[in-house]
Amino acid sequence: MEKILSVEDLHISFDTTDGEVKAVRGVSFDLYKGETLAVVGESGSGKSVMCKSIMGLIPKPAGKVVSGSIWYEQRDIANYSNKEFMDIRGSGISVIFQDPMTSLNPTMTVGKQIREGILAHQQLSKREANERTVELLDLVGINHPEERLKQYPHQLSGGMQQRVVIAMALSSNPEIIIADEPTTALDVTVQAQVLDLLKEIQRKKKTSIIFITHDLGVVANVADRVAVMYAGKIVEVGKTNEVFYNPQHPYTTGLLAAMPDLHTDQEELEAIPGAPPNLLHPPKGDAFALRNPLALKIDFLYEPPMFQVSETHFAATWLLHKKAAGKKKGKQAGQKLMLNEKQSPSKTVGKEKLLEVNGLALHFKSGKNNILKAVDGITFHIFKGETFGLVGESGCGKSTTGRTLTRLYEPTAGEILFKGTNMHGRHRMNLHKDIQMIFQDPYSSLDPRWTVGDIISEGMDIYQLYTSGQERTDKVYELLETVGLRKEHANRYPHEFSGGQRQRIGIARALAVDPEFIIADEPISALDVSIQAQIINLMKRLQRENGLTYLFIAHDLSMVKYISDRIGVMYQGKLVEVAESDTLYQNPLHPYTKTLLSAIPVPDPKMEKKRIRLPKQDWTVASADCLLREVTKDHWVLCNEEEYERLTKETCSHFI
Amino acid sequence: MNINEMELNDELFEQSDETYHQKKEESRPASTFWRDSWIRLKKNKGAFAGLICIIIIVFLAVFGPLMNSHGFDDQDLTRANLPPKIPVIEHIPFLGLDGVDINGTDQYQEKDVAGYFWFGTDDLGRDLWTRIWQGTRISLYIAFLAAALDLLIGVAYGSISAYYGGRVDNAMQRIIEILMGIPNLIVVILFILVLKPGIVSITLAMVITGWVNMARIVRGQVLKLKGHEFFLASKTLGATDRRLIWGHLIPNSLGPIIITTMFTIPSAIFTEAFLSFIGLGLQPPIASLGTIVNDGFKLLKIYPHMLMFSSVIISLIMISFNLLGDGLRDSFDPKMKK
Amino acid sequence: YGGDKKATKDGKMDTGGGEKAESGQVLNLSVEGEIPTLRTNGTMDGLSQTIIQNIFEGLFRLNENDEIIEGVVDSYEVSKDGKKYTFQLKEDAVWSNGDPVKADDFVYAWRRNLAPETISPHAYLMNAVKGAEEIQNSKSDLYGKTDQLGVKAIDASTLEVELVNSVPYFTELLAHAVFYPQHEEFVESKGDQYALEPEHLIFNGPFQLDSWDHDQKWTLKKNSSYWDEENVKVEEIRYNVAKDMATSVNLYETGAIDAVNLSSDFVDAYKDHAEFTTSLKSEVYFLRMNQKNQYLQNVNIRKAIDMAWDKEQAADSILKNGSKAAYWLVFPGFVQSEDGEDFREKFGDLNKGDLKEAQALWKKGLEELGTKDISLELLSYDDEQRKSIAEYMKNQLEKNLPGLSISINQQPNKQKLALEEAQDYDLSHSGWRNDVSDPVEFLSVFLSDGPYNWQDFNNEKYDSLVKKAMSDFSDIQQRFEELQEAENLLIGQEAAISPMYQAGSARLIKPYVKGYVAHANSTASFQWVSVEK
Amino acid sequence: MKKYIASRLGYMALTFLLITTFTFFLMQTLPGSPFNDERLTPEQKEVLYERYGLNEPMSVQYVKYVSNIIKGDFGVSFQFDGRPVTSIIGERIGVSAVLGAQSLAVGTIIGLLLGIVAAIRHNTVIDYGAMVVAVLGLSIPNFVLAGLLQYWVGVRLQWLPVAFWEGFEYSILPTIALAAFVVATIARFMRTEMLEVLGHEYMTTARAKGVGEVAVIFRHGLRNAMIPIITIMGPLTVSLMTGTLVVEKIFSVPGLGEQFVKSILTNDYPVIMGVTLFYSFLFILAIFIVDLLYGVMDPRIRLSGGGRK
Ligand SMILES: Nc1ncnc2c1ncn2[C@@H]1O[C@H](COP(=O)(O)OP(=O)(O)OP(=O)(O)O)[C@@H](O)[C@H]1O
Ligand SMILES: Nc1ncnc2c1ncn2[C@@H]1O[C@H](COP(=O)(O)OP(=O)(O)OP(=O)(O)O)[C@@H](O)[C@H]1O
Ligand SMILES: [Mg+2]
Ligand SMILES: [Mg+2]
Repeated sequence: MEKILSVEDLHISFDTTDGEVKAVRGVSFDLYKGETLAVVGESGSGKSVMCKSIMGLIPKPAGKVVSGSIWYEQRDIANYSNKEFMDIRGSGISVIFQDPMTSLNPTMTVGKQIREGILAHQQLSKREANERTVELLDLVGINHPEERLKQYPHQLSGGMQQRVVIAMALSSNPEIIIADEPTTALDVTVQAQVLDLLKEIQRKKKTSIIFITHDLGVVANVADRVAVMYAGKIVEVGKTNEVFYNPQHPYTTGLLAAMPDLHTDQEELEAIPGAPPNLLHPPKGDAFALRNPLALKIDFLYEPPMFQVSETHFAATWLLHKKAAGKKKGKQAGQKLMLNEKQSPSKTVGKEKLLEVNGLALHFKSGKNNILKAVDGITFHIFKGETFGLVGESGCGKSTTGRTLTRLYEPTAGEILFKGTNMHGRHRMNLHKDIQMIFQDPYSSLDPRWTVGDIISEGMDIYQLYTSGQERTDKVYELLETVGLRKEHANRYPHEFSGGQRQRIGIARALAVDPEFIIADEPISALDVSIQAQIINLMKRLQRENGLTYLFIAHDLSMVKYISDRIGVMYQGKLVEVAESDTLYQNPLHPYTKTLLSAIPVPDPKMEKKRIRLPKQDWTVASADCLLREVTKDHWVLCNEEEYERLTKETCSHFI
Repeated sequence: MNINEMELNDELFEQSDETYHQKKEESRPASTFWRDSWIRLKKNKGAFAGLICIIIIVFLAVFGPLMNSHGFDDQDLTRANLPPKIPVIEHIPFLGLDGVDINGTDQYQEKDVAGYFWFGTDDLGRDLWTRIWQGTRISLYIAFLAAALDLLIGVAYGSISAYYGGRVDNAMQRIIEILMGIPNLIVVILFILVLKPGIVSITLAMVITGWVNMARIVRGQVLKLKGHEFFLASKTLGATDRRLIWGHLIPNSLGPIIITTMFTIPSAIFTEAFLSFIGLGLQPPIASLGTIVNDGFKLLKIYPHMLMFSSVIISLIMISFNLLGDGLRDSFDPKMKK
Repeated sequence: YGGDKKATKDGKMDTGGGEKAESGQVLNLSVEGEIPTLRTNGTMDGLSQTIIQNIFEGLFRLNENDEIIEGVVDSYEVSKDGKKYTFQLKEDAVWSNGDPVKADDFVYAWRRNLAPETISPHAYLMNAVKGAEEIQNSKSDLYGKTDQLGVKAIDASTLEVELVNSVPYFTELLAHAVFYPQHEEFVESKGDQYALEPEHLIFNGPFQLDSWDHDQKWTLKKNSSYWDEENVKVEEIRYNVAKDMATSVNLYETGAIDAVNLSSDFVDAYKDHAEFTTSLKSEVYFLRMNQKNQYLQNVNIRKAIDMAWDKEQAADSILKNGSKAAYWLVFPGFVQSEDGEDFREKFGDLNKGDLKEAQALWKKGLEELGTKDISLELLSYDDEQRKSIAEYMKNQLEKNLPGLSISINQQPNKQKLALEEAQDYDLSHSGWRNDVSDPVEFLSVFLSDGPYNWQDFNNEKYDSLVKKAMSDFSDIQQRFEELQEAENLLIGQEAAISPMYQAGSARLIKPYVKGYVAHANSTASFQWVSVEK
Repeated sequence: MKKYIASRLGYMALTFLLITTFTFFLMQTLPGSPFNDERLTPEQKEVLYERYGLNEPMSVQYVKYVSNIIKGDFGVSFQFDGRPVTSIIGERIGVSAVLGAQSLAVGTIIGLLLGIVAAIRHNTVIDYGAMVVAVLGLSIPNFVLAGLLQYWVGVRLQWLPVAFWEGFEYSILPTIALAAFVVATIARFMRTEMLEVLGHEYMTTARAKGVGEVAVIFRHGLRNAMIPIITIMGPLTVSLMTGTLVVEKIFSVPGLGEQFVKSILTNDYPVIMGVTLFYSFLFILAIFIVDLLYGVMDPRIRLSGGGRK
């Protein structure tokens, strides 16, 4: 295969006020024509920086290429100036960024933004450029491109925005497309479409794609080869199958283990302990050594070189050294990559209804006559001690439901019974004590100006739960330890923590008032893969130990399935299906659920290749005779009379 | 491959006993947001210079008038318009602090005046050192008053308006619109004319109009913060309105609050100076820096010392406040470097 | 540049005075503000009056020594009893549209000044004319009946005026704008618009208003139909508005203007300058002492205040513009008796006691009042110069009179007047300017029922003396002496007011400007000016 | 959209009416009357009060005034001999507007450039230099700046005219004196905003397309950074356009600012009202325009009231 781009021993640093951040520390790889190379790794591992350097987009003067070279068209472009890069950008290599909303200029029509890229490289008249823009939009599958041209980014849906960004990247026929987490911000269903689109384009144009992501499911779907990055280095690279089925680096192994697939049934996920190193002071030796329970002494002294596993498969770990070969095996058996968590009592789900929601509705007024029905009459209940998962695409009303339950919003209609009493009757203070919330965004859910200690004890302060300052401090320490943090952290500020640690703080805050019921609104979606499992394990442990009840909101369906006892699927403000989680995954009844499930990427290349995706379509859920009906025991589906008949028949036959 | 294979002995490939532990982090003493902010402020050179400068100016404003024997209204027309003369420093020729006027005559000899006037004298023969520091008091009073109004009324008004939203907000915004729609000048001048000119009227006029801008800024900021999750988190904990406003909203609006204050302070000082410019300032013989600058300005050609000292001090105050403001904003942000 | 375009359109682009007009002499001046009015029956300040007396002409006008000379009048006769004047008008005196200035024009104008709807603020100046007082008095039968005014046009060029008394200074009065003629037909045809724009004006003076950009600039051009046209040398007088004193001085320095009045701030910088001159104005400033105030009712207290401060220093070291310390109201050189004795000669400086005397009086006054501390408010103007005076007085009085404390209240003129009128003050820096050279001008202010007696001064003897002088002109010498006595009573004995200074004015004027006539009443005449660059 | 504008206009009218009322009654508390004059006797004043309707009860005067302004009659000035208020404002507003527009244009352009350069060269000497200029611009009282400019440039160097308003060269010094503040304000804001915008991904995206750096900054960055600045531009424009007393006075510019103060000091009620209303009207209008501009500059901001879908 033809080598089209070659990166050799690239080092990139940033000068910051704290010192030199070594973001990329010796990366080498080749890219071949027409292939998709996936780069996976956690946040901050240097994926974006590495890719930006290929286009000369590292913010200068803070960032600089310290050494190494990038070969493209027989030239070393590593140290090109902005001017020299101008012909390469767009025409040779182009880029699709993570968040379509932020990578489009909000104040310029999409047509103009695409045209700009075309005009930068091609001598075309405005009209020709316009025609080309229409063509491109058509290519990426946007209907009525002529009209869309004149619209602003915010007038498009997320999926369309990402398509526009892709069209922009394609505008001058690049040889290489760098896709920097192009689907992270999208719904699973939309993500599936975008991935298909990229594959389609690659097939047509023979473009090479560097695909950056941290979602192994996505990798399994799109990649020919995978490079795993950790702390500024590529630690493993190889064909997708090789990496997935024969991982060599312990980090890769850990990552794969931490992702629950739809069949996982363990009590606990295999989390990688700890957090990625700080690149201000990268550790000596193997950066992963500290988190690696199989670490060898040499890991702390020398950096491992790349060992060749197969013709196409390389990994940088001393474990592959011939001298380490024997020791590796013996230790691995039965070894759990876990924090030293104690085995705790297994959880019990009672049949006592802790929460009952009847016909809950919440309508937002937007403007004078516009009513947005964010939640539109939903009914469900949650048993004491269980975890109820709530899934659905973005904007379907999950968060609003959660917030209404904590009385952040007053419901427009319907009632909420907590332990059998109507919440409206209850004293607000008591209610807040019993129901707590964990928020999605660990960054914005902690007041940046409060110390961790104060954040955690806020609830205690409000309810005067302690009698002395000492007691308060002790309780804070206890909570910190419960969530796996340390006493010393009490006097720090949120920004001094990593995302996972922050989410732990959020959990500690919720626990501080001894609630019975916790609403977790996407508590892990902003976290790194290796950290997600830690938080999930923590939540499960707390449930077992304290008999907590969760409402778990998420869009990551595999996680939801893993943690939930029962799941509700929401669509446009309505619950369309409620069932035990296994039942739901094995036998989805509502067409929306089916589509949703078909779109979940699974970290298994073989399965991914075989998958048939159901096309996204619109279902009406608002018609009057559509009700949530119990099709089989504990399996509720939103349907009308006729469908109900059909479904009951089908399922019966299915089971018989 | 820069590691010599030979050096890699077997021992190195032993299993390491080190398991994952979090980096040893030294325990930090319990502290409050305010104390931390102070620590950060101390480390910010520019801000600290500004703070020191303000402290010196405040000190001189308080004690400066007592440092020599001249009262601030001690007139003596026989010693009017003397250039500055400072003991010891008078011998350093190029500084021009030797009592010699711009025409090169030693006015102290000419007018047969013994003693020293550090900043010279004005047209009524009053000691400028004393007057300038006395005037600095007034200007600083105006500055602090403006800041206080901004912080008390403006912040409260803005946050209440945004926090309660809906009708309250709507009504409060209308009031602000009206207050802004009436030219500031007319309100200030009318006030000063209706009550007698003087510090009280200026104060009252500022009370009416001074905080409007701040209220708008804080409102915007609070509206933004209201959507943040930490605010919701506190709400789900059952925090009271007061706690939410003072615990979360205000501290997180400090940046824009400080910046706005930094714009208000100079404009208040200048408004007062402007009032003297149109003859409606303070009641003589009280003077502010503004009035002294204004008076000195007319005599620039013959007695430049009158303008020089006062305008340098007024500018120093402004610059210091600006530096301090920028520094304060940074120091109230825990994310800023320690 | 609104003004700019206009000027170009008229083909008169000029650059603020630096350039010379193609032909003839140009005088460039700057003033502080807009001309408030050009109606001869309007409220007149120095500027309006200056412009009015240069574009209009009455029967008489003032010469460079502030004496009256003939204007429109050719000759006149006075009846024996001094109560009837017959004026013969010049035949070549014409309006700028060519119409002759007729006796009717005077009758029209004078009646207009008194008619209630067009009443002039200066109508009181006409009180000497028969019927004038009654026509103004709303309680009188004659109220508003202007045709009852004692003025008649005998024929086109003969004007007859009947007076109530034989006022000796009547001809002097006639130099005042309120007695100027008005072109009836023209004025009526313009209605409300009259005198608001140059095209709504008709002239009979040495100059005519050529252009008028309000509040910005205006130009006076030589009036070619003026009867004495050949003696008017300057072709054009360009006025520009410069509101700030420092700006005017800077303009003078760059030669953009030819003369500038200096406030005391600038005197030090220019006092040794060759172009620096000072002159005295017929304005006297004094301290009103409001006798509504219980302390100020005490004559010793008032006298002490009058004596306790150094007026000389205030005039010489603070004002510096030629002002003169005043111990009187009727300033030296103002009027002489028939035998040439100056009004001042008899009593000289009043209350010019020394500090000791002042303090003794003060002590006595305090004892009488049974108090130790007095605090008073000093009302003053809002400008720099007079602010310094106020500060100086406060300092002096507080220092010299133990137990006295003074607070200064600076107010803009209008507001200050309102406070004075409401007698809402204790001490007030106030002033008076005369219209004609008669002591009554100053003394009538303090009549107990006088409209300007804002300090509650009430003295029967004084009232009778002054009132007699206002109506009885039978014995001029006796009248003169009685007025001297009245003034002595007012100041020397009662200390109803404390005279401060007679205002002076300092001016820089370019040496090439000759014949610039500044009158003591703060106006100027340009017809004798020449610019010889 | 139309509905939105209509309701906004309704609110504006209400605000305007309230301002009128408030100012009217506040003004009446001014001590003195327009006819305080040493030479006017009480009878004469009475005549004048009668003529201008000043001795009627306040409420009657108010109703009359409001009904007059609805008819477009703003009354006549007392201090200037019955000249109509509209013509007094009319004569001066042009000058103030020209001067204001010039200084706004100059100040904004320089301020923007300064702010942009400072942001691009963040934490370099250029950045610090630009900020020193900005702080100085805010620290020097403008009458001092104006006076110094006049003395040095006008009198000492004789490069430019000292004062008056006769042509372009006359407007240069006052423009500079006014623009200093604008430069300082805009530069400070621009720097902050630009720094933020520079960190946005769409800037990187634009560069990635191969668009030149200058085009990226101006085409993509400027507009986005301008959005918050527009808010301060509204009031700033109004205050500059309606005249700034100090600079007008020092440079003898016949603008509205000077007139305004003078009318207050002379109790010239109709002019005070006229100028206040004019100012308020412009101000309310400016805020409205800023809101509309916001929508234009930032298409994300949909005007609430939602006609536009
Ligand atoms: N402009 C910059 N200045 C300083 N440090 C930077 C800058 N950009 C990136 N870094 C640092 O470089 C390191 C690598 O960042 P990079 O953006 O490449 O991570 P990433 O792998 O793309 O993570 P993510 O998944 O969050 O996008 C991080 O430690 C980051 O803090
Ligand atoms: N405060 C609010 N005012 C008006 N509309 C709102 C408000 N909060 C949410 N909405 C709207 O209500 C709908 C449901 O929002 P919600 O946040 O519940 O969705 P979600 O399912 O949590 O989506 P996501 O997965 O993106 O978090 C959305 O259309 C949203 O725009
Ligand atoms: Mg990234
Ligand atoms: Mg949500």
